[in-house]
Amino acid sequence: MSPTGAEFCGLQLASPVINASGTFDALAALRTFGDPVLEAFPFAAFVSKTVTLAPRQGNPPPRLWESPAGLINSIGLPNRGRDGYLEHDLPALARLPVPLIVNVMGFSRDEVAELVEAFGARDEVAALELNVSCPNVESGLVMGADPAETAALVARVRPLTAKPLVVKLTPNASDPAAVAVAAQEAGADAVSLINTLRGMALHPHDDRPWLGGGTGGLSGPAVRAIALAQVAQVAARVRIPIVGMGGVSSGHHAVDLLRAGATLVAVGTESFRDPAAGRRIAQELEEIRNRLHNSPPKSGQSRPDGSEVPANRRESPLPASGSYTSG
Amino acid sequence: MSPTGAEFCGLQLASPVINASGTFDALAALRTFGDPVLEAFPFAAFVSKTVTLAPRQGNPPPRLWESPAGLINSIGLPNRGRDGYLEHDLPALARLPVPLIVNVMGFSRDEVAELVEAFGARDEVAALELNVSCPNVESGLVMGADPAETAALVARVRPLTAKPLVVKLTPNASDPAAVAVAAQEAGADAVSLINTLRGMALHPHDDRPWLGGGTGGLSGPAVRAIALAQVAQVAARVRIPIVGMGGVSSGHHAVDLLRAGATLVAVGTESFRDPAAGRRIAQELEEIRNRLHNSPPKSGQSRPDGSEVPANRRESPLPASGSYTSG
Amino acid sequence: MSVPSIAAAADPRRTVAPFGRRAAVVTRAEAIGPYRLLACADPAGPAPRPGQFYMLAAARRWGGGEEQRPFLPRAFSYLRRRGDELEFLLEDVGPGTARLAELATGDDLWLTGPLGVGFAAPAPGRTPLLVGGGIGIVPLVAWEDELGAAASTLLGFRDADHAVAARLAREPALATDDGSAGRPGLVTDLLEERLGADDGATVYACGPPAMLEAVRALAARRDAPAQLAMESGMACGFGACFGCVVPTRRGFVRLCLDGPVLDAAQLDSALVAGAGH
Amino acid sequence: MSVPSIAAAADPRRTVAPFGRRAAVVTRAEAIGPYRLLACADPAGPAPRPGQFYMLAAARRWGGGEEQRPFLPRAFSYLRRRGDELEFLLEDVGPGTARLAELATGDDLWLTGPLGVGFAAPAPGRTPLLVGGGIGIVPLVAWEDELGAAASTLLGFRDADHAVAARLAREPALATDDGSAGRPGLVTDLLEERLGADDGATVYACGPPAMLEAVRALAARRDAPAQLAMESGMACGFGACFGCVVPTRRGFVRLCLDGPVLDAAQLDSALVAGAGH
Ligand SMILES: Cc1cc2nc3c(=O)[nH]c(=O)nc-3n(C[C@H](O)[C@H](O)[C@H](O)COP(=O)(O)OP(=O)(O)OC[C@H]3O[C@@H](n4cnc5c(N)ncnc54)[C@H](O)[C@@H]3O)c2cc1C
Ligand SMILES: Cc1cc2nc3c(=O)[nH]c(=O)nc-3n(C[C@H](O)[C@H](O)[C@H](O)COP(=O)(O)OP(=O)(O)OC[C@H]3O[C@@H](n4cnc5c(N)ncnc54)[C@H](O)[C@@H]3O)c2cc1C
Ligand SMILES: Cc1cc2nc3c(=O)[nH]c(=O)nc-3n(C[C@H](O)[C@H](O)[C@H](O)COP(=O)(O)O)c2cc1C
Ligand SMILES: Cc1cc2nc3c(=O)[nH]c(=O)nc-3n(C[C@H](O)[C@H](O)[C@H](O)COP(=O)(O)O)c2cc1C
Ligand code: FES
Ligand code: FES
Repeated sequence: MSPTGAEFCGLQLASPVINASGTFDALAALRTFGDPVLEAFPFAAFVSKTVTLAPRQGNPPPRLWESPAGLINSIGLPNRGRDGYLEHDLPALARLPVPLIVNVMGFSRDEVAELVEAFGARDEVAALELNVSCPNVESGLVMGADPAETAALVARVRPLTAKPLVVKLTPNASDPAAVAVAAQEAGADAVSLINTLRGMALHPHDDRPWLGGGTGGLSGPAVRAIALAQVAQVAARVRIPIVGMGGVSSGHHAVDLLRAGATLVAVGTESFRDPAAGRRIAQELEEIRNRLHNSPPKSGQSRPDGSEVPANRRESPLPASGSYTSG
Repeated sequence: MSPTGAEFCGLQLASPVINASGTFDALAALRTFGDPVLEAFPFAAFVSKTVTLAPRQGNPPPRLWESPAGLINSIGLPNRGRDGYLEHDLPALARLPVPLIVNVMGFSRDEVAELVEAFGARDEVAALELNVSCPNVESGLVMGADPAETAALVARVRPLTAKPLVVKLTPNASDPAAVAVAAQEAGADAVSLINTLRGMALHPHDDRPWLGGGTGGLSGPAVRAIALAQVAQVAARVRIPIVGMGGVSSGHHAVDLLRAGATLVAVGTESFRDPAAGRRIAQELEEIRNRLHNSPPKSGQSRPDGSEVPANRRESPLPASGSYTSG
Repeated sequence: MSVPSIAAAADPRRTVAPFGRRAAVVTRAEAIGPYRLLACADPAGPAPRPGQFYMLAAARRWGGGEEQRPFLPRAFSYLRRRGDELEFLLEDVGPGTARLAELATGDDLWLTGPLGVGFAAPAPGRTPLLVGGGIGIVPLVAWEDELGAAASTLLGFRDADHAVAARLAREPALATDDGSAGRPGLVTDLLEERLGADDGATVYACGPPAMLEAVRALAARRDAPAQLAMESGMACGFGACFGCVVPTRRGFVRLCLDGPVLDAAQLDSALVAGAGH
Repeated sequence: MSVPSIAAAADPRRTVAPFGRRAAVVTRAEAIGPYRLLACADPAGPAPRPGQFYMLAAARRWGGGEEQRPFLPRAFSYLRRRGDELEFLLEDVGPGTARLAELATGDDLWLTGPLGVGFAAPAPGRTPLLVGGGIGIVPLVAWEDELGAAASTLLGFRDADHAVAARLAREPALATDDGSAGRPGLVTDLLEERLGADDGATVYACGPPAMLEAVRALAARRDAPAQLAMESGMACGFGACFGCVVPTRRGFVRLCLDGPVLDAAQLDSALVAGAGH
């Protein structure tokens, strides 16, 4: 594997940087930018937008609200459904130069099972990401917020495919690390986090929510600190690899997530600002790792006029579970 | 009550705007700015920094990290403890021109009980805010993230005082509204939310966390959309009044929280940018409410060059529990 | 949800964009009435098709305005392209347009584009009739440049001050709400007269939602083919976010990918929730 | 955690600030070597005490820099105050100082202050010895203005370019790391010599943490009273957040409230985690 490459669940990737589901459409990019998208694909693997069993139109507009240093989206998972994806998207994605990870979501364990079975059987599909940030209509619980629900789901689908199963956690949970442990114990090959944080905006002129879907999900730089904390806490409690995401817009942010325990980093909202952000961030990440490789962090001797790193070094280890008190 | 005033748990307040615990120190402000602080106190009630049973020094520095459109703090609840507060702060706060709400936190129900008993008995104290964003060292669970823990705590302290009990919720929970319902059913007079979201930052030059306390709490504009969504969801499931907070930096943000169902609004991080922010925001809020009072929102007829509000009106009601799907 | 085929033959309404965002230096920034003309050097960019748009952001200080905005890039049709110089016309309506309006010669822009699908030529024998409302003039100027004398243009503005922008078009018929320039009244009044007199027109319209809806309804009544250059809330501009959808008779379509110019006959209404001001 | 009594008699080291932030117009903005001098009109502000500081932010576009920063105001000692004009000297080290360094005459600032507790006069019979490292010169200039000829000043800079700022002080003894101006070496070398020769001095020092620590240790060895104008991460600047604490022999103290000038004898070390660059 090249020095800049990354190994993940048996997949050899050219870099640790992949896209976050729902924030890059390879087929639409091909129409907009042409073949260079494939010749210089900006991600080391391509994660599909969530596919559900039945086709969905998605939420009525508006679906976007710009939040301070972030974005709230209430897209509503528009997609062609399992059969539409199999028939239309998979053939068109055959030219993809990187492994394809299909993200699926079901409103019951049976629905997820059908999706895993269908996509697990296809050679084009390298791995599956289970989006558990949605309500289980039968139990009413958000699957990904409850360790038992998540364990039951993973146990249900694990036998259906030998392909890597990545469980994508929701940050809207009391203890995401407990959900990660449950997923691991039930046979998940990896976990990915964070999905968006539940958020809302009101119409500037009256009382109704702006977003057609009512509430939506917050992403972008505003959530980066939350993602870093959750990745660190999950890393302290599971041994399976982690895909870290949430507000990554530079190689420096990617390094932070890797340091916190992630094996791969996903870029989402930043691609809206810079369509080739994935490639830029992978390059920046490589430059930082080369610099670190050649000159380990200075011990911090300080010059009289403070032009260097302060001499005082605190060696407090990364806390397993953040002794977090508010204020 | 003056038209701009607000009634809350029996307290008549001059405006709906109070401070968020731990973000304004009346005694320090008095030393820095002198008597004008009392003559034009920027809040309709003063909420103390969290008081714990034993004195606490707080976390080692650094305690602050500037995040995109926000702040991560890991202060660590420094305070003089129950006896220190009774002996030192209460007498000094006698000159306070507004009701005093003491925020308390304990690491077990017994500790909280001792605090509630001590402060509930003091005439200077108008109400108590229970900060349940901290771990119950006996159960290991974060009290405020678990409905049963919260119910047990409120049930334990309710009989100890007739004064209003406000339960301050943590946003780091799967279902904050369920915790609010549990607090209500156990006898809480009101709930306040949101506290800070767990976040972390790494040192720019090496792998350790920047904050002495490891992880910290994120606040400021970055969390405003999260606060609005959680206040709306709690408002849909409880009948007791709500204090809404999280990233409020203008009257417009205060109006949004009131529209989402809050009775009072608290201002925290913005006071660091503008020490008299509370007063400014209360004035801006009053101007907006006067404007609304005089001219109800236009029905949205649009002029040819679109200089007015778009004609299309969506009347989707505010969803009780946001049919939130990520993406 | 049916989708146009992917590997369609090169669409004459679309120039494929270089992949990614690129830096472009502002060469000219001047006022045109209350609007702001912004020209930049785009040597790396191909020639766009009229009706296509770009996603723009200031390379420095894109943020720190009202509510810490802007954060996402903003969508702008191109006004004109002369050699390597690309021109935009902005209406300052919020923190994004306000920040762009501050830019001066020598400042850097981030530019992605040309994006989307522009105008389709009128069917043989039909005369192009361009109808603009306020800032909606922008893509029509580009289209006029290409159509030449065959096109006639109707423009509506709020007042004489805004109508200063009319000079960007060749010989437009003009209407203003307050009558301070050209005919008093709405541009859709001019359109109604013109369509009455000439039933061989293909209408090309751009402007605020309410005006586009009036044009759509009028064209439908007069059975005149019409293409509407529309607006909706956009985050990416290249089909990645699914945020910009508008409802059509074939279901939701991504305006940035299958538009922004849409066939009016495919629409029940040109009013898009969250678009316009 | 012992706390100084609240209603202390008026403290000569502190001027109480007007409550709240106030707008101030930039009257002058010029370079002094690599530093930036920023003067603003502060008619509403009282006369500050040397060593006190202000919290500053640009009134417009405070944000949108690197990592969407700055967000919180930044702390600056005042350099001088002449009539209503308040002067600051900035070293561009990050997005906050960079944004302030962009300000020109006529731009608006948000200003809160004067804050904290400044220098205390030397005990009778002791001579004031001012020791500055780099940008640490700032509060010493204000103190020199008040002490007049009684004070002697030692300044250390990285190089001759930074040492240009030495002209703000009256007749400083100068040292530069690279020897390109004044004595080659550290300002603490000059201090060591001076303290050797004159044991009646009270030291007033300001500069990066490592330098202050060297001064603290030297003064302790020579049993010379010393006051250190320190730095720590600040969010509010007026005692509200508890973010700026530094460890002292009496426990953590809020530097913005009980400092920024602290008695060196109260410190085990002048190195504050998270301070400096
Ligand atoms: C294809 C296309 C072409 C365009 N061409 C041009 C052009 O040539 N010239 C031109 O001037 N404009 C053009 N526009 C419109 C331009 O993109 C918008 O005016 C601009 O994006 C507004 O951004 P802003 O920050 O200035 O204003 P905003 O504050 O974004 O206000 C614009 C509207 O967005 C909504 N809104 C308000 N706050 C928010 C928020 N926080 N998040 C999301 N939405 C919000 C409101 O409806 C508001 O009226 C075009 C738009 C499209 C889609
Ligand atoms: C009492 C006092 C007086 C001062 N007087 C002066 C003066 O007269 N002139 C002057 O130039 N400076 C002065 N300073 C220092 C000045 O306040 C800082 O240089 C300034 O706040 C740096 O802000 P910045 O955004 O430019 O740089 P930052 O990016 O904030 O960098 C400054 C340091 O903060 C830390 N840091 C980096 N990123 C972050 C982050 N995201 N969140 C929090 N911390 C971070 C790092 O240690 C970095 O080296 C004074 C400071 C104090 C406390
Ligand atoms: C520096 C700081 C200290 C805080 N201390 C406390 C505290 O002691 N007790 C508490 O309940 N909340 C504390 N909070 C949380 C605030 O009360 C408030 O819930 C949160 O910051 C969200 O509001 P804001 O975005 O307006 O700051 C603190 C917040 C900050 C930024
Ligand atoms: C517009 C939009 C659409 C998204 N759609 C999906 C989706 O379909 N499935 C999913 O698992 N996550 C979805 N996400 C969440 C992202 O994959 C990612 O977890 C989140 O945005 C945080 O990363 P970021 O801050 O880099 O965007 C979406 C995010 C955005 C902004
Ligand atoms: S703007 Fe993102 S899909 Fe159209
Ligand atoms: S900076 Fe907030 S208490 Fe000192």
